[in-house]
Amino acid sequence: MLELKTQGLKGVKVLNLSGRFVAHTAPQVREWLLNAAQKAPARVIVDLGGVNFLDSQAIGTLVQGMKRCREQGGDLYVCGLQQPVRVIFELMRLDMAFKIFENVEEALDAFQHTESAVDA
Amino acid sequence: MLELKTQGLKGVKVLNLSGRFVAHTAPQVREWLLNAAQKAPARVIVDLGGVNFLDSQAIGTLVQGMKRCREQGGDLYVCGLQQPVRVIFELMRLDMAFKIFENVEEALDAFQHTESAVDA
Amino acid sequence: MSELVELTIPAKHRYTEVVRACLQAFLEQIPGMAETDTFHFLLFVVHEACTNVIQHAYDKGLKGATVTVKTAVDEQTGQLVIELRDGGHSFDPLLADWPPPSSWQKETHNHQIAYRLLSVPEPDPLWETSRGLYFMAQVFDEVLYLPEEGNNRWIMMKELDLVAASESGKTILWS
Amino acid sequence: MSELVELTIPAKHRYTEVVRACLQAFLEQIPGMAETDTFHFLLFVVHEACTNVIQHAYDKGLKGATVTVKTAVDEQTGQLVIELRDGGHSFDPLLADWPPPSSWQKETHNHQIAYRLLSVPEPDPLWETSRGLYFMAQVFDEVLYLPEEGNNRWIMMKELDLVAASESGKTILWS
Ligand SMILES: Nc1ncnc2c1ncn2[C@@H]1O[C@H](COP(=O)(O)OP(=O)(O)O)[C@@H](O)[C@H]1O
Ligand SMILES: Nc1ncnc2c1ncn2[C@@H]1O[C@H](COP(=O)(O)OP(=O)(O)O)[C@@H](O)[C@H]1O
Repeated sequence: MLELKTQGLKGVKVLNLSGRFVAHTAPQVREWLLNAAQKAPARVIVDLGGVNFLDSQAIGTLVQGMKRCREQGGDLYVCGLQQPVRVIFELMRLDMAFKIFENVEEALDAFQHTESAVDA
Repeated sequence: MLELKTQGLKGVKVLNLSGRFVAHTAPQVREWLLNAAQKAPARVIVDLGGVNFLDSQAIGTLVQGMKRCREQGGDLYVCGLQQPVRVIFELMRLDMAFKIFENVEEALDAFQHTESAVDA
Repeated sequence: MSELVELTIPAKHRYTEVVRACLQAFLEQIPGMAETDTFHFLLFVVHEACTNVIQHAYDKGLKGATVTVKTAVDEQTGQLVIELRDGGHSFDPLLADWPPPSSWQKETHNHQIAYRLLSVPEPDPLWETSRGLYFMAQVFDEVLYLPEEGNNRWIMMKELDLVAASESGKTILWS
Repeated sequence: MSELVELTIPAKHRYTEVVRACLQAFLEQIPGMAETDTFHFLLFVVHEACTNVIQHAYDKGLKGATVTVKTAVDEQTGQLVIELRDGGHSFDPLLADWPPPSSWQKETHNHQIAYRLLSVPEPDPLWETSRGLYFMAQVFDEVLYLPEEGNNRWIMMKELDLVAASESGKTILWS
């Protein structure tokens, strides 16, 4: 129902999701996120490119993960929102909570820039 | 629910279907087929490439159209069967009724060859 | 018997799409199912069974006519059971033009007359109709028709090959 | 009221997918509907309403617990009506932590106590829960909660903008 693929790219953990991100599939994501957010600086990208449906449990999971990442001096960026997901993000004003990008590359770029800002 | 696109190619009438080809959408196809089969030689290709579901009413419609075409010295070829459609054709041994092709080009080729056989 | 999904639609062709969507979502819960030919066959025959009800049992177009489809999988045996119920008129399968009477076996099912669909002769590929019951007999292990007072029921059963799924344990079966 | 589709599922999260599939197929019958944002909102909020029932009304996990979803469109007014029924325990919206009591209006509906969901304050984007009822209030024109003896009902209504569709005549509406 929900497929998780993960990779590490330039010090960022990328989680690619496909399928339905809902109440009964969210716990796997929650587990992965809490684990990924354990060590500072916790930089995570959640690629929703393959997600055609998500619910408020899924949103809660992302918010929780994002807060953990920020606690660990990092952040959680989301990208690849399809229309069914985008309209929900808009209705919920989730752009106030998350940095949202078109795709993984743009999200990665943004992390690289944050990094250099810190390094400088 | 069912989209019909038509074109004429080298004296062959091509009907391209997309969507669900079932009891309540079949009548449009029946009408088009009976019309297309009015004048000899009635050569028709039904491209099922966009059809993800068809029922026995749809099969009946195709059989009826094919018989009319044959009565008018032509034939009705089908092509582009997706898996959900292909398995039904197999279960019903519809390869005994229809000449089945991969795509419109191959079906057209077959008509060209029949034509030259007749012409020669 | 295990968890049941029950759907009632108006007896109109366009609503068979709602039945298809519902059954598809139900079957897709079973890991690996969507990749099988059986999956497509099941969607097809349940559609055929609904179409038959709409065309034959409700041919006189009753107002408020409905079709109810119940679906369940017995998680112990892996048997899929689908039941259709309509409020249309009954028919006597032994008197129908097609399939031949030898396709049916009259029996009693819970003290009630039932007709069991055995094997149906293969329809001529050039026929324009008469494929529905053949399909149903081909796809299901058992098909029972139960004409009742003001009700008809069709009970259809099929063992699903859930070996691959059940190897990884029962909890996975429905995950 | 016009033609009705009724679906009953076991009160388990995985079956909300069957509800989604069914509602989607129902809404897709309406020309142009699938291209609207409303289409996605509706699939979302009905899922939320089901999830709420499973999580809150059945939090004690009743055996044989079910959720029934009825869907209809009034073809005259273009109003979509969705009713959810569960056999779980009732709650008093005016005593809940969220949304605030001012979000609700207590009234009688056919001689029965009902709570009308008015507008819900926008949840903080950083909250991890408490979005469901906000969504429901945003998407539907009317939301009524009717606690009953051993039953709860949620009635949700929305005018669909079927102008484009109805221009081409009522028969097209459901073709
Ligand atoms: N649900 C039903 N109610 C009443 N009669 C039915 C039903 N299903 C099938 N029949 C009868 O059985 C016959 C054979 O059905 P079928 O094999 O599906 O072919 P078709 O529907 O194309 O005639 C029908 O013509 C009809 O007389
Ligand atoms: N169907 C329901 N049955 C019982 N209580 C409910 C139901 N729906 C909502 N509630 C109550 O209303 C509260 C707010 O619901 P909601 O806005 O969906 O947020 P959440 O479900 O995340 O708590 C719930 O916490 C619960 O107390």
